[in-house]
Amino acid sequence: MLNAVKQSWLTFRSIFTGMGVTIRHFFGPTVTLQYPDEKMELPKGARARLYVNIDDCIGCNLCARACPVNCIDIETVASTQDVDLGKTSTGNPKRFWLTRFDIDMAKCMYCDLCVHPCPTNCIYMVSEYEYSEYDRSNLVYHFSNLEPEMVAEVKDKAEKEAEQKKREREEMMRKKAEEKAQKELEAKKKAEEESNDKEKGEE
Amino acid sequence: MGMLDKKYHDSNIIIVGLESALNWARKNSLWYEQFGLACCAIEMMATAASRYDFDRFGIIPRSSPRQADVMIVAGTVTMKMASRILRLYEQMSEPRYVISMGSCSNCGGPYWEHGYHVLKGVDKVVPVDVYVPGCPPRPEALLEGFLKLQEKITGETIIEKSENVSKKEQTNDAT
Amino acid sequence: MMQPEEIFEYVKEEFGEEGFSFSSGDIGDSWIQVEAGMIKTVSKFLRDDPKMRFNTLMCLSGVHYPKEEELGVTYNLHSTELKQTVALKVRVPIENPNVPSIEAIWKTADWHEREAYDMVGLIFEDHPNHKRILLPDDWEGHPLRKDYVQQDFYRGITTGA
Amino acid sequence: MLEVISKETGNKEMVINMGPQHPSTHGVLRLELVLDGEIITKVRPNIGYLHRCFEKYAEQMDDYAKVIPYTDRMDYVSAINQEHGYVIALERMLELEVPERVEYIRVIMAEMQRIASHLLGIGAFGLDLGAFSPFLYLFTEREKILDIFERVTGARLLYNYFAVAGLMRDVHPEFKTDTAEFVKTFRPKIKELNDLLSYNKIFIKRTANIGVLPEKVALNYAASGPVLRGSGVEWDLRKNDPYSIYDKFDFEIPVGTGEVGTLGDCWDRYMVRVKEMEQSLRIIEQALDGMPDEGDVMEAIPKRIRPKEGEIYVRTETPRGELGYYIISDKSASPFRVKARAPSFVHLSMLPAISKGSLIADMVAIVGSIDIVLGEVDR
Repeated sequence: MLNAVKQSWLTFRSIFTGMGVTIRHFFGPTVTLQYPDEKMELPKGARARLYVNIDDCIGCNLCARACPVNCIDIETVASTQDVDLGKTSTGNPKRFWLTRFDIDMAKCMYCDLCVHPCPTNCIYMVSEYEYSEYDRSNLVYHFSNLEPEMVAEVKDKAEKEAEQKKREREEMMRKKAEEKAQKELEAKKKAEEESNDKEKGEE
Repeated sequence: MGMLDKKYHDSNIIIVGLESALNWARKNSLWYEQFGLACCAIEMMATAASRYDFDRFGIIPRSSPRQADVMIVAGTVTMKMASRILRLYEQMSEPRYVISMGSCSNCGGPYWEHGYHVLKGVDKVVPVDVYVPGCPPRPEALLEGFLKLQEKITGETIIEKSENVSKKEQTNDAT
Repeated sequence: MMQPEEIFEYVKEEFGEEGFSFSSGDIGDSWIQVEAGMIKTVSKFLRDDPKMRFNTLMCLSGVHYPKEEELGVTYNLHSTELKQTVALKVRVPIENPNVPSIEAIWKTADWHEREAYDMVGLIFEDHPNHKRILLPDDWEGHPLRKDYVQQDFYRGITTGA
Repeated sequence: MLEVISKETGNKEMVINMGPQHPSTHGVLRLELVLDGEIITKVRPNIGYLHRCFEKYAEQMDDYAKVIPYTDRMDYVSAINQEHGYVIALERMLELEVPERVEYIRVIMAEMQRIASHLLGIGAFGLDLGAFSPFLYLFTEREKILDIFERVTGARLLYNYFAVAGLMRDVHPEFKTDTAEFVKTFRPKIKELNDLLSYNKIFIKRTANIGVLPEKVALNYAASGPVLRGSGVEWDLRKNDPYSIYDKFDFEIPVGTGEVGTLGDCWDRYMVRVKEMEQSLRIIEQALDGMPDEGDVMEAIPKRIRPKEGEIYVRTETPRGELGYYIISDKSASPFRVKARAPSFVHLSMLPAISKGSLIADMVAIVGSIDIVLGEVDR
């Protein structure tokens, strides 16, 4: 009997100490963030979305290689000799047209590993997090600023130049090969003549 | 008689009003089926907890699919889980919506390449209405996804939604 | 507290030279290689002997060695009483990957062995519940083998992108 | 539901499925409960619903460093601790010296993560047993930790912050004051938690004498962490097999005492976690005092990680217990085999042994008290 009274007293006490805590919290400051109306400012370096400053990109492909998920897709075309692409803001010379620079944010795992290897610091995380979509294909971000016609032109040019170079190289190779053949032929002749001479001498 | 014609000369007024009233009611009581699967489930819990507080939008977690309007697929969907998701989705009553939360349920996310046991996107089994990117998305991002869904609901009419659904289901069957 | 070398000597004294070897890589831990048939008696000895007292099995991992065409099991043992650790290894050919189960000695091995079966396809003899654990029962292949090819469909759902 | 006649007792038995989507199973776990009336006669855990092929991924990566983000995703509640174990394993393989400042920051982060993880575990445990307010209050505190983490690492949940012999970025200048402030405000909250939940009679009724795990069984199953300590074994890798710089700090190992019930019951395991948070606070305070202000945290990170041939088993103490990484390297740039020995995996395999004979309603308490994270069970 005494035990039952004691137990019920303990129960009530524990409940009321708990209630005391909740009442203290009731008068405490509110913690809820009224989201769409007020937004928390994200700290510097928050990782919410990848951004590429395409003007600074030199197309070195280091970020794509560092990505564990392979969500970065870069296609580059070497610039032709008549075009100077200029330099990045960090002073690195640009040698490639960036015909494609796609990041699939639906695959990205926000690990920050692509940010560190970049030599010109042009790929980085920004703190913009509100970009949900109705369609998944909209989550693929195209950073390349080249128009489709431009891409075709650039590719065409590069191909032509590459062909030209290839032809030149082939020409050179052929010339070299010819020279070599000529020399060999001469050497052979000489040797033959010498042997002939020897034979004559022996006779 | 023509009495009604005179009184309500704009003949569509009743239906439109009902629709928008329905939409208004629906969008402000989006009970969600909690489908916490992985890391995103923790952020979903954080969204339901004190700092971000889902309940302000009338978004209340439900444990039964039969009481839910929207399913948040939060996390990696595996092959073993995929058929269960489909079954739970089928148990939900119309109109139903699906929010895909996080990279994994969007398209397999980090596991899209070598993940032999990971389904590459929950939209392979159920139609998805809103994709929330992030790995995991911040609670605000999930809330924003809900706001997007509310926007979508506001624009809906009864007939169109059902058409959409049947179309979606057809394509789903085809795949 | 005994070092792995001393433990190896001690075990050799008990069981004789045959079926044991001691080796280590260039870095990291060394291990005692045990013949598959003996693993159960050796484990029991290591658990019960007053100088060994390995009362916990920390980890059991199945490994596929494609070059040698072998499967391996590594047992990492630890004694909370004597604070010593040792690693045992068993290697079996891939065509006949049978290893006696040590589930009766350390209960931890129950699930770990099922996992090793699931992942690399080792077969543990006398295991009370020898089934797949992580993957569904009707899954094809053992994914952690180096030559594993992913199946295209599982129950009508594509596994590809 | 399925009714069968038991072979042993001849009673009618019922099989009930709990999960894989059950609000209180801490993830996608399916339990097949065989019931005799309301008494559980058998439990068959059915896992694999979150098997994300971590070990396959580790082998597929062409760089050891690329595995680190995937270790985060194993136990997503305590991501920092998962990284810690992996980078320590690599440092031991490469025989690298870690700068002192890095070690201090790592310890502070790991202990903060331990608190955050326990807060979530305890909050969810309370929620399962019907206590809603502790969940909300604890999450308020957890958000504070996450704010500190976000300022340091840039992410809220999965950080990818530790690198081999370094950190991905340096802490901000106010890190010390922020953390000290948090430690100061968090201390009274533990007392509040005790008032609200720990000594609440209803909570005690639901957890004391339930799911008793004897010491011998715990050791045979290789249990670790709070589950083992709840059974009264003083075993903590931070003390018994010190890694990092844990041997520099003065702290205690809280163990279960059987204060309100039997030694090794659910309440003991719960209480060990509460007391552990206090010890973590002590470690953080000492680490904040000892942390050097100067030093580059990224300097020592090797450009290429190529360990020699060999293998290593390294274990660390995470909030859930002993996390072991068994790594085999074959001189190439990608790991030959990485096996993660997850504490939750082991603890879950214990479930049939400790829940036999309890009521079906206690199942929730038992699952909650061993605090499993399915991401780690299935990997």
